[in-house]
Amino acid sequence: MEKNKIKKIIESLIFSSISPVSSREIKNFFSDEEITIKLIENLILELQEKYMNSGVNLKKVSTGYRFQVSEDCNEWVSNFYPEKPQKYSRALMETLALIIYKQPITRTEIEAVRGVGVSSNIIKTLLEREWIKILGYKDVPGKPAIFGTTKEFLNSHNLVSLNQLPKLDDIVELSDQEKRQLGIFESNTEKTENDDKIKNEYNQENIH
Amino acid sequence: MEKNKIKKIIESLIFSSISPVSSREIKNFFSDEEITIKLIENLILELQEKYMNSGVNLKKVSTGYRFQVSEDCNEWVSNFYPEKPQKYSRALMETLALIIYKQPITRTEIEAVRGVGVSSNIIKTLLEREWIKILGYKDVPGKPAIFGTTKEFLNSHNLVSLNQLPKLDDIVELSDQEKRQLGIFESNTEKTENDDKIKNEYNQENIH
Amino acid sequence: MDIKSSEVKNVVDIDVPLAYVKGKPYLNIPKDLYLPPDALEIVLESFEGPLDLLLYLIKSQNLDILELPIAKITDQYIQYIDLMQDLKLELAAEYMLMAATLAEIKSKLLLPTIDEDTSEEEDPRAELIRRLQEYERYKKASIRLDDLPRVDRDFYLTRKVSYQKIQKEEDYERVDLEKLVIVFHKLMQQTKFLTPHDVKKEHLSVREKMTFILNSLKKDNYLDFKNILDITEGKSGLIVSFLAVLELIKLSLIDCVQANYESSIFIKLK
Repeated sequence: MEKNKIKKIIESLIFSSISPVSSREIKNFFSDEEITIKLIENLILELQEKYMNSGVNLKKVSTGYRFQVSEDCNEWVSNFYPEKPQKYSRALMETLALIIYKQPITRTEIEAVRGVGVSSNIIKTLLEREWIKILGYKDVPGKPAIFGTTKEFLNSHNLVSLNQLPKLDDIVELSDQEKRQLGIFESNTEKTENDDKIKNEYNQENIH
Repeated sequence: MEKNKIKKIIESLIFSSISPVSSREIKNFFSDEEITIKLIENLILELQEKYMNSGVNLKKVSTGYRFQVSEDCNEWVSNFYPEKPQKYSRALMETLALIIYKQPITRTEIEAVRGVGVSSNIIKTLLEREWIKILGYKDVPGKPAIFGTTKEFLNSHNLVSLNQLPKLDDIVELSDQEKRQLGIFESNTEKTENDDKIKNEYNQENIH
Repeated sequence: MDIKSSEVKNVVDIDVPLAYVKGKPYLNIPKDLYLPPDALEIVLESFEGPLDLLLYLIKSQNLDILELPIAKITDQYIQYIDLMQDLKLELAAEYMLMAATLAEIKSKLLLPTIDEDTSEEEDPRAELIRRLQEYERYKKASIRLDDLPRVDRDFYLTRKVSYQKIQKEEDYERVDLEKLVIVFHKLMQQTKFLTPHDVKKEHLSVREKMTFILNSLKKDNYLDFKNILDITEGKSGLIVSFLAVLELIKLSLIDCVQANYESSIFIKLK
């Protein structure tokens, strides 16, 4: 087969493969004796040169060759795909709420209130966001980490102090529809009244 | 920005996207006033030339531009992957043909032409493949779904518009005498014209 | 389907009736059935409904749809239906309906025309011919459609070329603070944490101060208690700080040490 044709085929194989393609795989694919590993690797070198100044480059990784977006285009491509604003899970919200209001708090204590285990992913996410941090380790068996909120959490939510967190009172002013959206309202008016009473108590006593 | 840089970025954007990228999307991405659709399309033309003799080509399909394996390498790529592509049943293809040429169409209407029931699996497969979609529900008892084809169907077949599809055969022309014998003198020809009219309207309005 | 075409062939070979139609054994496939003998079931199974079968019968005899020799076709059609039933192929009700339609047309055509002027009356075959033609159009279209180049069968796309996702701080969406308050409130309700006794102690500002203190403390570092207090916070601020220290001691998170009565109180992480 003509060298240029082999090169084109190698190019198309690497582009159409989900995982990196090794020169060995390519060699095995061509049952032609004349197509040696050496020839294949030379052709790949030529391809690498061809793509030197392109938007994508041909790179060697541990399991073979693959195309990657070139370094100078990476940021553009990255910006082209806006990360979908993450929807926070109820579990994450609850965990965060407990860390805010009951800090310093350990995982076991969070679990005690929530009645279910807290997944490591949630803690990891909150730590990575730098919304919480490990304040220290409790001096009990197992030395559990103690969590608290960070300045970063306040900053990223435009707060100076935790006291600026909205009060339940303010939220009670919301329309029924808004409440339903927030999931405060269970269509049951009795429950709502009761909720409001507790909410008020809570506001007076807890958030100053 | 330098033209060559813009070209590289466009190249990397199209390569890194799962779905085709349109020039409009690229234009919107660059907030730079000077980067016009015209400029982008010229650069894409240059890219198409660049890849003319490569293992992959830059192609335009209904929703934008994408890279695909060049025609002379398709067979090689096909052999490189052990799994064979899915074969579709005649029933599925007939259902699809009816949806394409008679859209918007309901299941009952499909069944009327085929003279046999359409299995739910066929509709499900076509919906999952995203070749068809539910355009709405007909305002008759049972509110049956109305089906039509998608842009994904066009993309999966290297088409830009439904107009590129082979035309339906005309109903065989009969001699006037035969027509009179069969009593189908007017009704058929009229219907065919009407069909074509609706088809053309549909193409113009929906697929561009 | 329980009978494979090869088995059907064997059955034919050993002269056992291939099928019984109306009680009459068929040793061989009837000569006027146009179908390859070694693929009986495959052929029978592959019809996409009564129109497809009719179309097959017409085409296999090089007949024109428009001629539709109804008597002949009807007989063949019924033979097929009988065979399909005998082979226990799942037979859609539509096949039976078509048999009835064919029989009806046949009988209509057999009736003598009474009046010459009724030539304008529609040929009873017209509707069926129209349906056959219509079906044939789409059947042909579906074959051409299947021949169109199709992704992952006839042509292939490049895979998504990977890139490094650049994480930006602004990418993080804030939590809805109001929702956070509600979530906490609900949790408290659930766990009956909200008893007056507990609540009074759980001043948020104390909690915040506790975190502040823990943050200020470095491992193995002593901190002067006075430095924790912030005069600008006023009296309540001082009380909050004091309560925070007491709470931390209670939780055995910190130790308090004092060299003597006069000297400063130092706190350190436990």
